[in-house]
Amino acid sequence: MEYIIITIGFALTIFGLYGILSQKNMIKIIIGFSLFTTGINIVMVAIGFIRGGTAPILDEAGKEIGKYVDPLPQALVLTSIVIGLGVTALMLAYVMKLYQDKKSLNINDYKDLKW
Amino acid sequence: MGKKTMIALITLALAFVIYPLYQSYNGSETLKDVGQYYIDNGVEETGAQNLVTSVVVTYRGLDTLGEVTILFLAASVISFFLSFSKNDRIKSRSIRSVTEILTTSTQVLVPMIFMFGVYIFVNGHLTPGGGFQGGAVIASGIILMFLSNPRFKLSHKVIQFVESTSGIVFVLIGAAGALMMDGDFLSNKIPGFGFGEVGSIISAGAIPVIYTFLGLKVGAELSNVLGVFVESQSEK
Amino acid sequence: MVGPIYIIAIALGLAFFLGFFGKSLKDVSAFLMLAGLAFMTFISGQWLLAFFNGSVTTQEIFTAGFRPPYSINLRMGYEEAVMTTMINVIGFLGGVYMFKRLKEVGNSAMSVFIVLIMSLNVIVMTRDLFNLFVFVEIGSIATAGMIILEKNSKSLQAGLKYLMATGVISGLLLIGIIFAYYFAGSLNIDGIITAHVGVTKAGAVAVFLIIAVLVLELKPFPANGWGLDVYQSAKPGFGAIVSAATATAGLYVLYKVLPMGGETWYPYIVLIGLITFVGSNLVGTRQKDANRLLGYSSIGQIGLVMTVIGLQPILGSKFSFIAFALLLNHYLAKAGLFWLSGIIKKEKISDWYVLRKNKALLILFVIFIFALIGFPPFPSFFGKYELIMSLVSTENIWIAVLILLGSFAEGIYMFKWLGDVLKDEDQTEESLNISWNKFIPIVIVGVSLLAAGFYSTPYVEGAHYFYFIPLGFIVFMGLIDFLPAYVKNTLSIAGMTYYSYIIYPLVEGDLMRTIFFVIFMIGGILTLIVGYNKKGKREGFYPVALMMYAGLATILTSDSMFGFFFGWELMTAGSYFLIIRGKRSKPHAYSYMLFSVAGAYLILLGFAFAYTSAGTQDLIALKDIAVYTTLAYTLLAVGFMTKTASLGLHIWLPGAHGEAESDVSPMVSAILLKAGVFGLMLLFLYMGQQTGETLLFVLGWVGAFTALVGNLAAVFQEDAKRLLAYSSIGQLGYILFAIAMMTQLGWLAGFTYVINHFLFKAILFIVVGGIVVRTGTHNLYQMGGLLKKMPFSFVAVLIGIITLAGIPPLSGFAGKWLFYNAVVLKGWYIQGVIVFFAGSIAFMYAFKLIHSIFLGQLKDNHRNIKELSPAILIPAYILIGGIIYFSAYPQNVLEPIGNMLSAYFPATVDWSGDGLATTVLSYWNGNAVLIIIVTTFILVLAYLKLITGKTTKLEQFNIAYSAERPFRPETTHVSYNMFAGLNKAIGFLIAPGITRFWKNISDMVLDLAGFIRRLYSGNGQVYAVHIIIYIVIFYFISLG
Amino acid sequence: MLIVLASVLGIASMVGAYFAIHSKSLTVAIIATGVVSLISSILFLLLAAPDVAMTEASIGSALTSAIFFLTLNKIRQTNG
Repeated sequence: MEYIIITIGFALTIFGLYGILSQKNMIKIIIGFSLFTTGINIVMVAIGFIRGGTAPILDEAGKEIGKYVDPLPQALVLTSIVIGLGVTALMLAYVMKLYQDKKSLNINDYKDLKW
Repeated sequence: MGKKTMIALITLALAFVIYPLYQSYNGSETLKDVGQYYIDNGVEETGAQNLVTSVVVTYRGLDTLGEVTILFLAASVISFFLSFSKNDRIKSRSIRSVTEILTTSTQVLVPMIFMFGVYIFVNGHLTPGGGFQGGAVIASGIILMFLSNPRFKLSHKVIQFVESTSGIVFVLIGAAGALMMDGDFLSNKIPGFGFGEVGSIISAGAIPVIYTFLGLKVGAELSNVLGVFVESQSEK
Repeated sequence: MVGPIYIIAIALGLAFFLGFFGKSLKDVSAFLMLAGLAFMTFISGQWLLAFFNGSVTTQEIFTAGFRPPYSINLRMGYEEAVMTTMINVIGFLGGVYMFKRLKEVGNSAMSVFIVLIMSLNVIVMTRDLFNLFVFVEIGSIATAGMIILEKNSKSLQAGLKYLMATGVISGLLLIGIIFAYYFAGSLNIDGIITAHVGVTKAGAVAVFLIIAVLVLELKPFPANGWGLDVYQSAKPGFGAIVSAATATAGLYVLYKVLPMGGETWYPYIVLIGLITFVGSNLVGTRQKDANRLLGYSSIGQIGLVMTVIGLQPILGSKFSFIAFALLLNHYLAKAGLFWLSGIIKKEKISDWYVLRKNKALLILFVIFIFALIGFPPFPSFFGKYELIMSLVSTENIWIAVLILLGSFAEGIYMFKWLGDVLKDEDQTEESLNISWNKFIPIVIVGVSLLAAGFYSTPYVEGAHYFYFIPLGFIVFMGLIDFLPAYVKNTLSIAGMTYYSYIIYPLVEGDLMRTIFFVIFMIGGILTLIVGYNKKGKREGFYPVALMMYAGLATILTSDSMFGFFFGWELMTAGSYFLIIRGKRSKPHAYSYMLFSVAGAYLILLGFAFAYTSAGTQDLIALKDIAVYTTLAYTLLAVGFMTKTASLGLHIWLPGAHGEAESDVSPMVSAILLKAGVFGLMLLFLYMGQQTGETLLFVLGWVGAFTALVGNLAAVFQEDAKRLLAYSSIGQLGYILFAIAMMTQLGWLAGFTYVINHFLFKAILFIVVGGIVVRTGTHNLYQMGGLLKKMPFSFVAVLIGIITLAGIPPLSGFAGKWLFYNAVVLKGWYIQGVIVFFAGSIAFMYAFKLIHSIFLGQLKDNHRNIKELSPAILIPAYILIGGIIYFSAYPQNVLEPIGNMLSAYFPATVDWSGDGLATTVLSYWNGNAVLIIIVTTFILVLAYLKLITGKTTKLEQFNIAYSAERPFRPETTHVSYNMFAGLNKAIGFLIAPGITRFWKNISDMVLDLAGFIRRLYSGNGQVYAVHIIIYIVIFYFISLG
Repeated sequence: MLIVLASVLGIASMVGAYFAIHSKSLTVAIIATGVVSLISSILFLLLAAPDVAMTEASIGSALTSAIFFLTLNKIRQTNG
């Protein structure tokens, strides 16, 4: 199962990256980022998975099984998700402001700085 | 060769680069040293039975502090945009007709949502969830308020106050650890916060306190971000 | 001691605390921000001090009270203390600088700023990979926020591009980190290092991703369009932070994580750094926007430090000093330049001439530019010197060459910029609006640069604090620049006299050095006397003139390669400023500088090879070099020949010498050129015996052709000063030819030429320069008939050209006599004929010069012209005294030289007779020749005087044809196009082919730069594609 | 059983990702992103990570989509 999930994770990462690099619409690009980070998060959690392990909560139910998955990658992913939200919100704010300026969502229209 | 094909090829090339990582993944039967250490000693050392929480709040507390800072930064930077041009900030948003049902149900739901959020972060050391999840739930309550009442305006002062206070408390608790516990920043073994009995609400030293303020802070920050987005909805 | 953890606590606590403050309390919050930054600086500073004193050892800070790898740990060691102090200082100064803007935007901006600085501190200190990731993200978001302090569409676009690029980068970093954890079982950098994850393919890929991402954070060329946009569009105040503080942190992180991959990664970092350094500077040559140009330069400099980081295993114990010197230099200079940009508020570099409104800022600008190019006494000079020496001595020659190429490319645009600032037409009346909070940070970094240079001294073999004594005097002269010229002139002469007195013992035993000591120091004092002629304050003249002489003195007195090179660069810088003072000197000073810098780099390489072979920095070691002999010899020779303006490398000279101020021309022509000759003589004397005949043969030919072309070009000049300038090229050709013969006679001739050229060229330039000022024209055909108005000048010029043309009885003839003897003995007949022919051409321009100025018809507008002032004539006549003495008693000078030379060459001249020099071919008696000729001359003159009564005196008349003035009156002047026939016959020889050659090369470079920079299409998405391509290529190079 | 579930979710998320990137309508794209995010939170549950699943569902899915929609709304208003 974890093999399938990590495959999904990698696939989403690459797919998201393709979206970032290929889409002209800036909202779509940010969607690409969203998929990209989601994919990476899946990979990270999958890395910490232990076959037959349960959530690392050592309450009565958990102690019965006695085998836990690694809590560390999960903690990292928590951080990563929140960072992802911050970055996404920031990018969207930029896009919103840029749109007011030129009334376009096409990234090709924002090339005032070059060379 | 089209542009999209080329980009697809470039992306595939990157996929090729990271393919060895994918290939090397072969599941795991045993934990890494660090993970095993947390399982073995986590409860004893931090008093929290949810080990993700003890890692987030204690072992890797500095990361979490950074994470809160990122949200704080995002909210601050987004608020720059408002000061970009003053006219942008229109007093009232477009008034759409809001159904009676939504309004009424919001009045009932929002306090419950808030309660739920608080529940999540207060119990962060016991059950899944914690400051971030609770904060997010609170923020979703705020969204609902925006949706149901077009004239609803976020009190920036209150939000600012909650955000700043909880942020400072977080830092102060961290610094208290550094001052009292021989330079251990963000330690949860601060005098006055007992470990209590593992599994009860009052346990795990400073973790529930930190997580509560963390939840408040995250909730305030997320609400702030949302508020900025909502308030910049202007009629032109 | 306050723990480093409080840097985080203070910054974050303050950032959150500012949220309480409303808009009304902005002043308080701004004050708090500065206080917070100051406290952070204090914390890191006290650690730095403690480490410096050795009172503490490296501290590990465990957060949450657990050991790594179970929790995050930070480290405060000496290196971390240095880096965090650098970051916090620039943070504090930047806060002061941007004070008003931050206050305007509000509390949130201040919070963002302080959090940014804090995050950079943590990036430096943390030993945990994921923590590193979190704080890198904080840095990115804060940066994206600070970009839009400049509220315009461009900065918004730059911000989005930056977020996109860092978003892609950090995603890949996360993949690398999690797999590093997967393979190493730890997130701790030290844990990963000890786990050696790189041994498996997948582990290597994980490490690769981490390293590649950290490299990309440093904006390597060419995957750095997003970084350039940030530099261009952000507030300059913030650009300084990105360039200085963020880069410092980024470089340190790279240095910190590189051991994760093991030794194999270092070469790739060198490669990336080199490509960045050379490529970024190359593309920068086409840039017109000041901030973007600074961006290119920043990225280039960061690339250089990256190279050094990659070279760590090679540099060994010297690594720390080199890396730190280069980093510190970039950090201070770039922050200063960005901050200046914030005051200037001009986008185009060509508009920066407003800087001239404020002398202090102008000087600071100059300091920053020279520091960046690596001139003494700045830390980069010491760093680059050590770097090149170490690279060559470890056989990494190509790296050294590429570093010098990149530095040269940086020089191309930096000196262009400097020229624009110093000389561009002033088109506005607007004055600079400078507030104290912006001014003081710039002064602090400027002064720190000087101090840092001073304190670099003990780290470099061969460097002495002694070299800083004249620099101190120069600074003093700069401080009293408001005094009138004559006061400063007197002080300068006094200073130079005293310094000459101090250094004389150092050169006393060495005859060759003594001769050049006389030329440099006594000549310098004499040419300074001419300065009494100048009215007003003459702002900026004395410090730079003294800088040149200080450089010359250092060259003379140093016994180490380092000292020589130090002096050489100092002299170059000083002479550049002297030359650019001329009215139309901008392009000439520019090309002078480019040739000089290129020449200096050749010299540096030559020294490096010599050092490699000899194993010591002593100049004397040049004498016995076992390997690289020819290579070192050639590099040094060509390097020195840029200064002596040998054929091919001469195109800067005519303009530079011709357009310079009237008393600067003699300095640069009569004195400065001799520095190149001194270098050549030193080289030939020490190494000439070891190298093959072929090279000397080639140099001989070069000398011969230089003489021919220089003299021929002089003949066709209409501009009096350019004529003299070309004549210098020709004369230096003789010298090169003479010493390339490597015989005693040849060298005697060479020395005679050196002394003569110094004497007569000083006289001619002093006097002709004075006349040019008096008549208000450079053109010979606009002068004439000045004989009666300026008789003393006439005599001076007459004696000058007699010496120049080598006519008996004066010492010029002595040179010729020795020369032809030498040629015949050596057997270089064909070259000898060419030189002989060149010599006869010298007659023609000598005649043209004196005839056009003094003879013929007096121009109407010169009727009331007066004789030159004594300030000009006295030094000229003192020099004439020198010529007479040398002509009458040549043996007094030449005999000791001959004796000295006999240590190197078989003796071929016999001085046994009183004043009689004998070779196997002929003999020559200076005193006798002088006496005979002077007697004859007096007899003829007396006879002419007797028959004067019989001559008819003609009235002056105007030229008019049929009552019309000619269309171009100058064409009817006898001296206009005087030697038209000769021009028709052999004028093609001086067709500007060489100028065209250099122009083609420079066009090619600029075209290449223009082609490459099309990569920077402006599209943020394309930049993201660049990043991915970069990673893929990097992967295939390193792991594929 | 879990394998089948994971596979189905995988296919669903791929379809969602395809729509997120290739859909002509931005609204559809944003909803598709939210769906992918929700699916990923189920995957997190499968991987025994309830904390992450909660976070992903509340932040990654709900709040992110909300911000996307608010932006879209704003852009439409600016247009109109």
